[in-house]
Amino acid sequence: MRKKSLIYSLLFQGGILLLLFILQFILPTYHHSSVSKIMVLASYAVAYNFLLGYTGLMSLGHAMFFAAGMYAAGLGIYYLELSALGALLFGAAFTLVISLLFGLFALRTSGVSFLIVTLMFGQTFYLSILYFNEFTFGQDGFSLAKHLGKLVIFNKEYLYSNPDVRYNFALILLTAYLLISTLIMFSPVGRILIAIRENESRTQLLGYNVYYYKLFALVLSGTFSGIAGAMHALLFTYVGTTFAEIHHSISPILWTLLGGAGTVIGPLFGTGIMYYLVDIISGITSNYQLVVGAVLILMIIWFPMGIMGTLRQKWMKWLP
Amino acid sequence: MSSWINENGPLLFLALLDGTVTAFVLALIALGLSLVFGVMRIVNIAHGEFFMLGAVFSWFAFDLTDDPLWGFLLALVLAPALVGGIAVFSDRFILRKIKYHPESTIVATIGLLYVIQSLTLIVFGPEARAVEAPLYFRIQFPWFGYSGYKLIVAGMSALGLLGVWLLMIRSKLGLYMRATQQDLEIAKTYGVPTKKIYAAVFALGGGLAALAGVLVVPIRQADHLMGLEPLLLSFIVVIIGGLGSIRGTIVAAFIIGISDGIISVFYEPTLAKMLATLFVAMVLVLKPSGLYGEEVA
Amino acid sequence: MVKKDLEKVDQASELNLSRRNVLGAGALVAGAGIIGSQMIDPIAGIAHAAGSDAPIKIGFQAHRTGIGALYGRWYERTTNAAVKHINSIGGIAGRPVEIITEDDGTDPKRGADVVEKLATQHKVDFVFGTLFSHVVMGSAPRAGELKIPYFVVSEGYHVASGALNRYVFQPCITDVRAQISAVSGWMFNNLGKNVTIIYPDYAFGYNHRDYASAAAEKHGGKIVAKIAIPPTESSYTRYFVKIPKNTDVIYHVMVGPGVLTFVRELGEHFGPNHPQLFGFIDSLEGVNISSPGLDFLDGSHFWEAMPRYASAADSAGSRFYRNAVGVDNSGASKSDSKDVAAYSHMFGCWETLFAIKEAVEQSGYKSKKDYATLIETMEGFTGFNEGIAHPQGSKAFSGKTHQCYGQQFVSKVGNGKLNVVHKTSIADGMYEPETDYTKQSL
Amino acid sequence: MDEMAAVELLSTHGLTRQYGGLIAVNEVDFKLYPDRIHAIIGPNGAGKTTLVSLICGRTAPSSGRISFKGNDITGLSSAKRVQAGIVYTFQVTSVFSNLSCYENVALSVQRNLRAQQKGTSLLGKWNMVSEADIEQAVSKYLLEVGLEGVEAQIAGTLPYGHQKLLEVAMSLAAGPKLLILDEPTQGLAEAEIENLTQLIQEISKSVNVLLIEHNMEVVFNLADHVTVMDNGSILAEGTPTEIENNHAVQASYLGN
Repeated sequence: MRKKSLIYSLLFQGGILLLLFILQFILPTYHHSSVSKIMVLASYAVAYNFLLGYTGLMSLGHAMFFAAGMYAAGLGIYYLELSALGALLFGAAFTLVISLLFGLFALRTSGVSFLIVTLMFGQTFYLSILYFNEFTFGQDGFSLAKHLGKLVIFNKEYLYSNPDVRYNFALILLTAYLLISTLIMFSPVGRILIAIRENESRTQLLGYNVYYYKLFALVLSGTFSGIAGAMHALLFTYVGTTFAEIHHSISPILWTLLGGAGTVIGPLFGTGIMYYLVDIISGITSNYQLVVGAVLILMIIWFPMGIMGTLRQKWMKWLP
Repeated sequence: MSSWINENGPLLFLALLDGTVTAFVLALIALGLSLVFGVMRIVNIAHGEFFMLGAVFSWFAFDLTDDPLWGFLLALVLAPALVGGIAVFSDRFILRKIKYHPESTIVATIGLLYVIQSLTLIVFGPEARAVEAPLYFRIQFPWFGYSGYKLIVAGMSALGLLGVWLLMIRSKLGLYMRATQQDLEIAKTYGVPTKKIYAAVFALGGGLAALAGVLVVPIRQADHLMGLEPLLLSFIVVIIGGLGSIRGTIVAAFIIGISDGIISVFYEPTLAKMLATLFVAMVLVLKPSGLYGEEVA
Repeated sequence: MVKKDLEKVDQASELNLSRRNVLGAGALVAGAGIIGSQMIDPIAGIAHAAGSDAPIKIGFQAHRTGIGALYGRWYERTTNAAVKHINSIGGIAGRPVEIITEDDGTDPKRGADVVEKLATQHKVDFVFGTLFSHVVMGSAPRAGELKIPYFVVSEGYHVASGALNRYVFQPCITDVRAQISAVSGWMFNNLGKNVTIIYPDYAFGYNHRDYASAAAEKHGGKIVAKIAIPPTESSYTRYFVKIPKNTDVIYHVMVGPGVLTFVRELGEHFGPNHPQLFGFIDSLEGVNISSPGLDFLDGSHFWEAMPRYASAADSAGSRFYRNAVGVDNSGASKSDSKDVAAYSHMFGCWETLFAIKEAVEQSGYKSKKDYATLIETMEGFTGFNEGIAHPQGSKAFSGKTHQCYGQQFVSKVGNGKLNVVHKTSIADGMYEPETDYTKQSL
Repeated sequence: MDEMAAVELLSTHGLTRQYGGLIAVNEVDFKLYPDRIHAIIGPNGAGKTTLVSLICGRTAPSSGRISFKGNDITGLSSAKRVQAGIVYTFQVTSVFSNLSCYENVALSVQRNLRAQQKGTSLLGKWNMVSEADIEQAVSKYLLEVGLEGVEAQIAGTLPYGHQKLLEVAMSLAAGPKLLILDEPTQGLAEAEIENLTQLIQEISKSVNVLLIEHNMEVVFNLADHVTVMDNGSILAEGTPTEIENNHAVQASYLGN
């Protein structure tokens, strides 16, 4: 019966990804590029959800990982003249280290303390980017446009910021993340992570060393967030502290909860809806933060399971 | 040695002086956060916004009366009351609905933070608005001068802290609060109206932050973004002091206030903030119970 | 356009010659003529959009929320006033101007989205109006990728430094480097040689630190201390003890809500006998000079890009502008005397729109396909003349750096207002260009 | 002594646990021998549950040692002890109430299966146990406790009695050497108790059982050996009959 739901959910996600693939040929320019941005941010949310949704750990410092990946990639390109791929790997490696170190400390705490520790580490990271501004270009950040090489496909050159390159790279990233999380969630490890979310001490008393599994989840989530950050740097050619600020740690919480924490595909919906909500609102009123705030509150009161969470509960029992 | 004193004596003196003032205000703000956590077991991310509202209200009071002293007194009474009202409202219609679940509460209060901030932007506008101090004089030390009002702020914060302490040990409310903090279930069985207590505590917490806002606004003007900084600082304080412990909170406020003063006088201020946040993270990791107060999890 | 018509005529005549049908030829020529005069392009319908009455759309990237909101509000008012005037005098190239405003929350990531949205969804002809330099840094790459002209009003050194791209212009507000080079000479020569500089701890502040130091060498002055203050700071007393005893002048530039506190605490620290003060008005944009606690500034000097307080010396253009944007003689909103303008920055919006007008009209810009000519035309500009279009004063413009250089003012605070005591020449601010955007491909 | 130690399955030496002033478990030397059902009885607050919590590692001792199969396990984490074969079944059922019964048992099964194939291969280490094996084992254990066919049901929706059985199934699936049952019959109806008693009898054939029980009838039906605790220390030990006739015990506890 697990096999059945695995197939179902792979089909379901495959369908959505296929839809996204087709969309790129139909979408008007603006939405074409919005959707590529949404897919990168959604990948970040998927990575975040891995921790919040499946392991039950809420972090208020994930911008640290996103920014770590972004800055590693960006500064790598700027100073070390890394290739795009090199930068991506460098970003991944760097966040892997960061999240491992972070996890070793932070996971000694849990619940509210964990939340605040993540907040504090995130803030420290943000401040250190400002502090070492000689090297990081501080608050202004920097543009990679001039330093980034070109992508060569069948000896044809493309800019990474080329709309089609951007769209499809984003799509590949998202696909990889969705696939990986689905497979993990259907593997024994995924079962244990969910058990930890449901009842940590009981899981421990089933003979699992909970700490290691939490560390695994955190490192995976952190590293994936970092890769998303690095990808963002490549495709959108700007690196700045705005991606290390606390707001950028709050966003994935919002996206994940709205889409449905603990559903693989949920964060994609959450991100898409929120992105367009802000986009439309900011056209109407100057005050989209008001809406974001209101959505957060209403959601947590009336809609704690989010969109896909509710769907799963009602109809799509097999949804991972 | 003596040369060092001659050179850095004034700096040290100022660091201590400034640090002490900061510490008192910080203690007042952090105490609100600490009470809320201690009794209700929740972290209120919107706490800094309550502080901001206090400052903003006192600008309106100043604008209304057009007299520093009367405006100040009016704000002193009104701001905490209004903010307390807002707190009660959000307790009743948000926190109670989500049963004070720790994580949900954090999300909800983040939402509250955004809402309060944007509404303030709409009503109050984006600029920083100055409020005249109720009474203002300058104290001349051999090396430099200092604001007399800052000392008054420290004094009044001290009174505020004393007031809370008396409330806790003398009043029935205080008794109830301590009972609820000890053990919610037992408190219930002994007929403590915990729902009311929760509302009261949340209002008290918000009120204290607002009070701090009123006191501080004449030495640093009011603007709609002023909430985040004190929020982070009082986090730091409350954690180092031990979540939920009043004594710890006050002690920690002094440690942070003065050390921040000293580090940023003798070294880089950004560095000071970096170290402070890192330090807090480490305290939480290595000594989760803080200086005083009980384990969190 | 005209050229095309001629071609058509030629084709037409060849055609009819081959047919030997003069009458038909006449008809065709006439026809071609008519077609031409109606400016309909039979090959591609592009010219439809650029029909004589279709408005020129200008996207305005506004800081309505976030830390830039105070400036943003005045930028918006100025922009609307400018557009009102431009339309009243027949628009741009006979076409009405339509402004489409999007809030970017003073956030670089939102900024890039906004540029995208304005360009590709609202299909604006140009994007303009960005102030905060980190937002410019975040948005400019997008403009470059979308190949849409992007006119900023930021006074940052990012354009002239070459950090951005060929589509980004700062045609009507002098960059901070030039401002500093222009006025610090006066400071060293009139206020004192030993200067302590107090600046915000990020890029904008570093520009002040670095170029003031450079100017010090030039004018035989000395920077005796450099004190950086983090933007989040809310109390400054502790920094003042670091000011050396031998300081003649305190050079201060602060941005954000802290400024009033900064000044008040400076007063408390020094009391009556204090060093000279030389500040950048950025600190007090939108702030009433006679706010509580600012009396300490009496007798101190400020850089102004455009005098906040009206005076007899003001040019006609300057008066016209002040009235058009609804600012009274003391630099506050006519409707609300508490609402003080960002007077030393907002003129940039007004002037930039006129610069766009000039560029469009000179290049014969009709639609997006004419971007290249428009950009080249603007790069051909050497300056703008003082007048209603440029009330702040005449400017030199460098096509290489995409940056303009204008006169600056030094004002002294006296009886609750700012009085101009010195006016720099444009040359005072000029420096050797460090980049050449014209070498970049379009 | 050493021979003795050899035959003991589990023993504690001067095991003590203090909560502030209160001494829940006081210098207890407890011995448990294989191949029999051992019961611990005693009034509320006698320290029974604290003792077993110490044994299965849920709480750390203030002092004293615990050894299992001859080696010291005092320092081991609760997880490690489960892996060693000390499995605890909760007094108040604590199944994963939001997960299906299948998942509940599978969680326990997969660890055990993995443990068996551990080291066999890298995959083994990456606990790649085939889902087929898991499914097979799960239904086996559910059958064993008489819960066949509940796989798909959400554990929280089972009747209380069945949740207790599910709990037992999870414990069995963990492959215990020593199964600790804390108040298994608590809150069960007569019929259910009857049924559970038989189940325990059944289990005890292959697994050593340590039983904490209030219900004397159950104790005297099942237990081969009984330890009586009072105020944190052992009051008496012996066969059920010996205990019944022990005056001290009667005085302090059986009371009638």
